[in-house]
Amino acid sequence: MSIFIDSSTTVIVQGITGRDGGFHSKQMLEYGTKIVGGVTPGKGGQKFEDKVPVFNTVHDAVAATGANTSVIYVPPMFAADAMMEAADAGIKFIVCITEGVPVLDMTKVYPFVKEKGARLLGPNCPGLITPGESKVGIIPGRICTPGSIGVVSRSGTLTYEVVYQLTRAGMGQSTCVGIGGDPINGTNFIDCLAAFEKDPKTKAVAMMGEIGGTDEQEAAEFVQKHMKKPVVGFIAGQTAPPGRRMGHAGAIISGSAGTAAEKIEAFERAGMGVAKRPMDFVELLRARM
Amino acid sequence: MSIFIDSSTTVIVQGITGRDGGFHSKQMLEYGTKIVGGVTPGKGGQKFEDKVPVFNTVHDAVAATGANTSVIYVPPMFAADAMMEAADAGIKFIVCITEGVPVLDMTKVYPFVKEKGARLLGPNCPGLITPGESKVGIIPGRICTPGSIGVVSRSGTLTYEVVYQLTRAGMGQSTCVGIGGDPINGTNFIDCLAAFEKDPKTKAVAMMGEIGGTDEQEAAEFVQKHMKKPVVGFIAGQTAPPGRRMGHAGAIISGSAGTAAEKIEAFERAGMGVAKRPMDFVELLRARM
Amino acid sequence: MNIHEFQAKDILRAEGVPIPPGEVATSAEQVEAIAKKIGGMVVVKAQVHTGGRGKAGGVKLAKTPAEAKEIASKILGMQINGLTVHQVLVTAAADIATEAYVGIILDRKSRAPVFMVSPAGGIDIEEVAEKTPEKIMKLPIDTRYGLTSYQANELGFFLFDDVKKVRAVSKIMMALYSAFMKHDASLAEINPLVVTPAGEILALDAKFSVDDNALDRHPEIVQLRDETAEEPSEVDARNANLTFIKLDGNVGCVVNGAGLAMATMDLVKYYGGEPANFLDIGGSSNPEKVVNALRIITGDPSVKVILFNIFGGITRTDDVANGIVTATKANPLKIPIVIRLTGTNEEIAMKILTDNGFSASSDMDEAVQKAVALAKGGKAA
Amino acid sequence: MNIHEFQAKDILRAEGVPIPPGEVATSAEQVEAIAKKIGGMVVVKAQVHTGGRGKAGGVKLAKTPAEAKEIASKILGMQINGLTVHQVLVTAAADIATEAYVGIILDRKSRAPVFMVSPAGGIDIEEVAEKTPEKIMKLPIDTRYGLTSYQANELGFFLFDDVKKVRAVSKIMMALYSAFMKHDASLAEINPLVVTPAGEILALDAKFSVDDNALDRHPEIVQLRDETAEEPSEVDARNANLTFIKLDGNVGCVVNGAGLAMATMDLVKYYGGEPANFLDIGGSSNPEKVVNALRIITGDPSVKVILFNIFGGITRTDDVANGIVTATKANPLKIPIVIRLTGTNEEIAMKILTDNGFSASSDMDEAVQKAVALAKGGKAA
Repeated sequence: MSIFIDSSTTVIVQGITGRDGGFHSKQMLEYGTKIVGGVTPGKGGQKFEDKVPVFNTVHDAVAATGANTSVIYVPPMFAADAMMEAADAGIKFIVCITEGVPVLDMTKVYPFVKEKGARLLGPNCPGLITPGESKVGIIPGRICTPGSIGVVSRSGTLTYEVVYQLTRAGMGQSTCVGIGGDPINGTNFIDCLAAFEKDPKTKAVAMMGEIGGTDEQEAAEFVQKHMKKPVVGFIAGQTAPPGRRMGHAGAIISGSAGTAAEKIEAFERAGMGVAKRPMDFVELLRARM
Repeated sequence: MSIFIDSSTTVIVQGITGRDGGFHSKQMLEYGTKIVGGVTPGKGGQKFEDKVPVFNTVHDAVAATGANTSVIYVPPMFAADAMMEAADAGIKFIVCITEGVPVLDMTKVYPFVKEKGARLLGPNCPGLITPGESKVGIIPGRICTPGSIGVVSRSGTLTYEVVYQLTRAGMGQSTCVGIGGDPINGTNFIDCLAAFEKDPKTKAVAMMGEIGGTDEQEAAEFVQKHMKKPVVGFIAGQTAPPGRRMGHAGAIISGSAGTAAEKIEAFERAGMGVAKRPMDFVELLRARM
Repeated sequence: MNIHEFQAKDILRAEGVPIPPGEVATSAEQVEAIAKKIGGMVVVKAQVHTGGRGKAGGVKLAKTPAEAKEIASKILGMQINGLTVHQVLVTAAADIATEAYVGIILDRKSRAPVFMVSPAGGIDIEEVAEKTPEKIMKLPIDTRYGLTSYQANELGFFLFDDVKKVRAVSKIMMALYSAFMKHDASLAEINPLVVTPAGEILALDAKFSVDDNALDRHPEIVQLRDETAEEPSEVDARNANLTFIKLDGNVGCVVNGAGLAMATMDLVKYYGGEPANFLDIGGSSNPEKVVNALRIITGDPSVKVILFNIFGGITRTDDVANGIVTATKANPLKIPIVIRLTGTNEEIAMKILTDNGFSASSDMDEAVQKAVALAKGGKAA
Repeated sequence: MNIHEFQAKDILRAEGVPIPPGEVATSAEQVEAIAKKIGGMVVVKAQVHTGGRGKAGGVKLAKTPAEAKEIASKILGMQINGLTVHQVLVTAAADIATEAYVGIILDRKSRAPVFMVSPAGGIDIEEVAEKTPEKIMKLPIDTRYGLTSYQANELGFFLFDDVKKVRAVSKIMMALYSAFMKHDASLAEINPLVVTPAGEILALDAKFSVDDNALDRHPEIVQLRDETAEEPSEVDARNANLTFIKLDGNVGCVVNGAGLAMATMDLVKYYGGEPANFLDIGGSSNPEKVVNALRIITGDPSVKVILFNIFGGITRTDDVANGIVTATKANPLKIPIVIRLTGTNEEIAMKILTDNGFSASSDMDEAVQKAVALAKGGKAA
């Protein structure tokens, strides 16, 4: 088992003929992800890598392939439209990798996707991977190995860092999910924590948060109230100055809200393990399993 | 029993200090409707007729009175906002009497009200009455009498005509509902027919449609498939020329669609009684009960 | 409210829809001057609020300014479906490779504006819908989100294979939608939308109707109203705040409420008569409205009898009675009148009428039968 | 992206927000001329991207043009929170009866722009939120429907009892929301919004920030950027497409990915060091970015050591290694460098580095400890 994706997941790639879309589609195909189609308006009828059919619209792609999942690599100004197109075409799980999507766009995309009954991951996220089964997005497959740790994070390379150390320590992962660093995104920590709690394969969860907002505080409350499985958390940005955006659109401390200190305090209050350094996860998780 | 309103319905009036709102609020109070508050921005704190408290906003009115129903008498350009305000404030049944609401406004109001889980009746409708219990809107109470005929209609005075004849013939009504003559409205024939079918007090239904659209055809299909109680129908506008708007924004025949002939045919196909004249209802209903 | 083709084109051009240059004219001389200015072949098009202009000879191609002048002199003043042509549009002629249809209508079933597009343009879209429905794509637009790029794209790929044309027509659809929303339209239509042999996409004809309910917030549309293009009695009625439609019969109807007004007309027909009009005096009991209604109806020489059918709810029947008395005192009636009144203040109304020499019934069926009989030359009871 | 007060006021004025007249100036002479033109009392306000201008003496009232000139000569060139004042706004002074706060922020929790209003204006709203939260009303706006009249009304009645003032402030909120949406703002704030003794409502100060992600579609905002008001190294980094924030420490950090970059800074601090900056080279492996990153970091004289922390995913570590080699060949380093590389093409990268005399580790913890030791004057291992 796993969360959100597994070996039966069928994927279409929006922007498959673009530079990033093409590169990562190859990587996903190599990993074994079932990519059943791609979408680029005007390139309908072509084949990607001589095997994946390309369509003009997501509707066409879904009609022809029955895909249930879509991953989006289109430029930021077109990403909102792409997410809505996927939801409208009946895609039930939408993963948007694109970074730099205007935040106000998301105030319309989110309710649209919700109305259509779909789940959105991202935007500005690395996607997710269920090691040995399927990867949707850009997380390097090499660093992962199947196992029982659920990983959820607001960041990309920091996740890789932690997963890499888990793998080296022999602690495989059930699913690794990057929820993305934007202030408005589709899937949040609680969604993932709830899914991990239900997933029989997951035995413990590693969670990487960062400064900005109160998602981590709410996640901690959820852990305390609804989770039996152990959770270890980390917060990046303890040294970040208030009022400055630390790369991610969502990583900004406004006034006294969203500091690392208050998030770590919330973790402690919830009885979670708190990793002071990314390298502390292995030990903290092991002690709790 | 009855549908939508009964003696326990608590009502606020939006536009209570206006000319129409004030007139009909008095009529409703006289009929026994439980008007618990009114709304007119800037007149909060006043009393209507020395007893009904007036509020600045619907939120204030609902917070103070717990009303579950609102009836709207505001000018057409403000009606969309009033309907949304009522839904947002937690009102569960909204009756909009206002005529002349721009149709595109309704393309936003309808999904808004639906998202809030409220029912909308109208706009451009006479409202409804459960004789002897409550009236919300402008249907003259005098012409009604309690009984077992459910009445539903797209029109105002035509409804009065039919109800008047039913009453004179000793056939009382469970509830009389005017759904309104606009092309986009909140509650349609099917909603009312389904409610009448469930209502133990209603024994038969009189339904008055008119030219334009396909609501009556869909209603006929519903009657055939889902109703055990007898339904008698009438269509106004047999003599209307195509392409002209017959008063109601919704009463317009476009091309070959929405004619009286096809609607009457649908009634006949569904095994409904068909009133050729408004005065035929009494006999047709009696024959079926 | 309908507007003329040239007005519709002005609106769409302002949103960025590509449309051949053109100007409107009211005389053959003006037409010649405009044709000269445009240069090359022009089309002279009658501007009237009715379909079938082409079949009626109201749309003609001219090779030279002189020919344009000659054609215009024939079209101006022409009658099309009972309407006189007062204006013509002179516009550059375009070469046509293919013709498509792009339109938006306000659809009650989906509670939304619906895009309709078809690669089979240039002809009546209802004919296409009936004979080859597979050639039409319909797509409702959720106005909370507006027309999205992917929707414009899907519609575009239904019309064309070539992605360049798809992008061009998507832009046109965005512009059409923007015009539709901005002006509270109930219909906006480009037919035909042509592709020229050079691959250019152009709107050659346009139709645009605005929701009457929304006119109060669209003075820019109201000022486009061309009263010379309408039935004079309907203009008169609108200015008096009456909802009035002229028909061909001889029983003049004055009713309160649209549904009851239609039912009254139907009942006239049921008893073998022919209604002369639809007229709804509305919910208010302003006696002034009754006076205006009588003036407009008696202005039609074909009307043989006047039928009042009033069910007093908000409308006070005594107000209506007073209106009838006032109006007929000022302008004595030359034709019979049949009055049916019931509801609010019925007794007072009846007294007012009988005191002034009118008789009235409280039964609709009876009143209609009497009116029909009178229209046929029978006697009032 | 932040803009100056006078730019924010221009944007709001264009939407119809009532704002006293004012002009921006860069010299004391200009200030005097503007003060003359305005007439009466004026306020001279430093235009810098930081709060607390008033406390720092950057906002002063002047009774005469001469006094305005004198005040301006003191404010221009002044340092406020490390930023030099290059421009002042000269604006008409207003009499104040009451002060309110009206703002919109983009709120992650409600996934919407949220209106915040308070009758306690003129002071820091976060202070109000902390001490008297009951004096703040928050209302999320669903952008699919926009700010509705009834919402503006509810907000208005929270600020005022008098319906005339409620209507006036509703209009201002509509204008503020319109500006917020039109320019993809992340914050739009009027503080104070004052009522004058005559009952007029005026915006006396305004703040406006635009979502960096949306700047590509807002050239009108980008052109408002005042690079003289920013840290020069940050301007340099932005022009090189790097995400860079200058801090006060001495360990210069070059990292790929925002989360890892923050975690690296935190680890530096954990081991007793102080990061000199946040720097994310992003996901691409363009060696040019590495060259620019090194140039910007070494331009800061307080930096004592450079720390690379690269986890190769999309980023190819060999590209980063090549960038380091190229940059240091052109401009030999005068301070030590600690390199941590792992992931994609790690072996190739390690070879490139050792071939060129660099050593590198694949362990983050080890690399950070080494860098901290070097910054403290220790030796590289």
